[in-house]
Amino acid sequence: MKTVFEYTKGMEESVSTSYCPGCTHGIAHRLIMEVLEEKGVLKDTIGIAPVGCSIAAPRFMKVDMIEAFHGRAPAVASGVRRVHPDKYIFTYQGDGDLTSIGGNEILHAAERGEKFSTFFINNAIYGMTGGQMAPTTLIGQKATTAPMGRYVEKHGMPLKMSEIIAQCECAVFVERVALDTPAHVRQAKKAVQKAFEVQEKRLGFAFVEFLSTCPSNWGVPPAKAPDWLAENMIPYYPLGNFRCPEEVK
Amino acid sequence: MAEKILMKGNEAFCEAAMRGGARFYFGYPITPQSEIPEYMAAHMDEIGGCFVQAESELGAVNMGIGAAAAGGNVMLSSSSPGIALMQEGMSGLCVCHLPILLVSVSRGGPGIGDIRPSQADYRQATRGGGNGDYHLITFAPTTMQEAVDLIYEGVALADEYRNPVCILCDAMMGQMMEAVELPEHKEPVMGDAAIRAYKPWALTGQGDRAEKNRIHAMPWSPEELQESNLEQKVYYDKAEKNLVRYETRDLEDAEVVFVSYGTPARITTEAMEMLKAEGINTGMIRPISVWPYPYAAFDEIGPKTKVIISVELSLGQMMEDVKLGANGRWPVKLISRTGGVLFSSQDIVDETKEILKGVK
Amino acid sequence: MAKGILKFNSDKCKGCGLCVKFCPKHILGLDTEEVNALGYHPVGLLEPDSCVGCATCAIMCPDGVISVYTE
Amino acid sequence: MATTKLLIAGSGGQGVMVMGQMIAKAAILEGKKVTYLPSYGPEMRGGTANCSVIVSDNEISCPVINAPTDIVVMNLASMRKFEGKLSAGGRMFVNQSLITQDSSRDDIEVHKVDAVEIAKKQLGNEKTSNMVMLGAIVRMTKVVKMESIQKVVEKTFAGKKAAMIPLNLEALEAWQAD
Repeated sequence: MKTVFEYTKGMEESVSTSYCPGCTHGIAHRLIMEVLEEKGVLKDTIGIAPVGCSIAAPRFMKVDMIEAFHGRAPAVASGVRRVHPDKYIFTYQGDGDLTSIGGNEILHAAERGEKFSTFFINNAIYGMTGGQMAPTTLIGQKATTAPMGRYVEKHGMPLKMSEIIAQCECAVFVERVALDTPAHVRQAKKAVQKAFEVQEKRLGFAFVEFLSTCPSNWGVPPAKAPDWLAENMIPYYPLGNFRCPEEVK
Repeated sequence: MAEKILMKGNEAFCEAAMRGGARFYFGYPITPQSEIPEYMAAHMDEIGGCFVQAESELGAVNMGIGAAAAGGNVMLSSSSPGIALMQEGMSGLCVCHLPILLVSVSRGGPGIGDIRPSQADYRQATRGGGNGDYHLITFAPTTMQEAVDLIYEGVALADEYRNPVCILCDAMMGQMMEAVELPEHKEPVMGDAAIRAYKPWALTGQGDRAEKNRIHAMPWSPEELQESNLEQKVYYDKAEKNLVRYETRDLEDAEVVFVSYGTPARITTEAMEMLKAEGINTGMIRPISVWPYPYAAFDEIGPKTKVIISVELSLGQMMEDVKLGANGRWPVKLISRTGGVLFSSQDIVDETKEILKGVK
Repeated sequence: MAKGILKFNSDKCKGCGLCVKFCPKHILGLDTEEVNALGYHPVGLLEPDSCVGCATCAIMCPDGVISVYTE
Repeated sequence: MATTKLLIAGSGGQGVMVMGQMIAKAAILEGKKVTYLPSYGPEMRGGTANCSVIVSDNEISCPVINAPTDIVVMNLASMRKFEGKLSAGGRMFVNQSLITQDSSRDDIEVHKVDAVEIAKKQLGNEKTSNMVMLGAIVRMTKVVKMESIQKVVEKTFAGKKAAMIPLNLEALEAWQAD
């Protein structure tokens, strides 16, 4: 019998995640841990979780981890990096955490060219606090703090974080991927691999944005959420690589 | 004995922290403590440490959390509104049980305030300025030498108590120059092996440990959070037992007992000599630890005392603790200035005489 | 064509149906008779003989329910 | 000598802080106790500047000066602000180049030092005016020994600025008492 797929040893086997059915946080978790496992560096890794649904990540990921305060994961990771120059370090952050309350921290980690990788989960809404509007919420999308839907005159346009980060010279790897189809998930894994390679080679800051689903707060059934993502998010948030150094191409 | 050298307060604070083993400093410029990040930028590298100018005080304190969680010995510093921004992290350090040395060089407030000396951050430092059930272990030195000694010791105390240790200074202490004797360099805790041995809870990557380490900013249930808080309370109880520090002076025959800390305690000392020359016997309680507060010192007050006066550069913030210490046994009065204004020893003399007129 | 064998860690299944949706052979389904430890109808393989072991289901599963082997 | 409480005041850029720091450093060389306390404003240059230096053979309780034993005023605003605080019988050093007005007190000893003029004409460098004043203070108050100040000057300008040492040493001696 040949093994085609087994769940990564980087995830706690006996623990069920706290994510809602169909939420693709679980896929992003798996991809990151799978890449670290394949590199054989799970025991040399330190992860930093955000505030939001994935504050619970340290309970699911089998690496040393700390929960950072809302938005501060890049600052916390910068501190960890100073003490441990040789470890694998990543932050895992949602869109409220990273683009709103932590906008400054992520921007300056990118500016400094911090040698860690940030995995940014963009699902266009606040999850844990209950469906409030995020800076990434789409025009027309309803949120509990935008009951009539987001509109430009009142709320402005959604933030395109990958494009912003790509403006920072020292953010050498920036890519937007999606978790809505098997093909996109495979591409996403490649981006995660490259992000860690950039870190390994100390080339600069690496940033991967995952377009991810939130069926509960979008108000769509779990199995329909990938379609909602494809129809609504990808047109505004185009997939692709924004920056990639020669060394990892 | 080591040579005594003349140093500016802010620079002496840095030397003391580095000699005490601090190797990671994260800061943001703010008057009157900007010499601290400047000194660290110039000298941390020389001893194999690390300085980062953060994007804000929020960034600085959270970098501090990261480095402390990773097992590094961290120093942070700022001044009043900057310390206010850092409170998120202070509360965070406490829930995570992480050690850090904080030097708070206070200026006038509230708000952006004034850049001149003040003690208006007394509550911020002694009550825990952030949210939740926690304390900072806080010392308030009076001379440069005392500041140096407390900072040097503070690095290790933070580790021992798994809690931030705050050194509360007024802006005068940061800016003035005085001779200090600097202590010897301690061996810093650096590198995987040392960190794993000394701080088994730290994040180093799992390595050969049987289990991964997790540091929780958000325990998962009320019960878990309560357990975490009670775990920290064991340290707080120990601090209340072992870290109460104060100095008393001439309490036995004192008609008036002053309670004062920091630079104002020095001004009060001069006022005491002036009052003595006019035939008024005064004594002083000088808290060195302001949390835990030396309430027991008040039991040493003699039978002749008519009144206790809290002398502070804030509107009676410490007087609340003085009243708890006095516990109704004596009337408690206040001599204060606020907003960065200073009193002179003559002011204290005049106001003390005025207070005495109203006390039987 | 290789024959696929799926193993399910059914107690972790949240019944989201992403595996069902993306299975190229359309041979997975939620077992509406069963309720697992988490309170969901777990996924099951409806036509074991048709599975080719492509692992698409496992790749799309957010909860690590499915392991895939070939004979 | 028991205790000298010296207040030096002027505007930013006149070398007020440097004078105070040099006296403090010289006092340390002599094994004396010293405190140096700057008063500072938000501006980098200009504005008012003053510092308090206490030199004593005994421990110094209070670094804040109530009544100075000596004051140095480098501009008129400083004289107006601080001459009233000087202890009776105290000394006031007046920067005569910028202050032509007389003191309003008759119970103090006034020394007029034409610091800027001396620096310009005698030394050919206006920037040494604070060193001219420093020399005058040290000579008249004997708060520290002239040799100690000379040592501090040599140490301060050591290295890249060593060429400045002779000029500054000369400036210390440039003022002649009336």
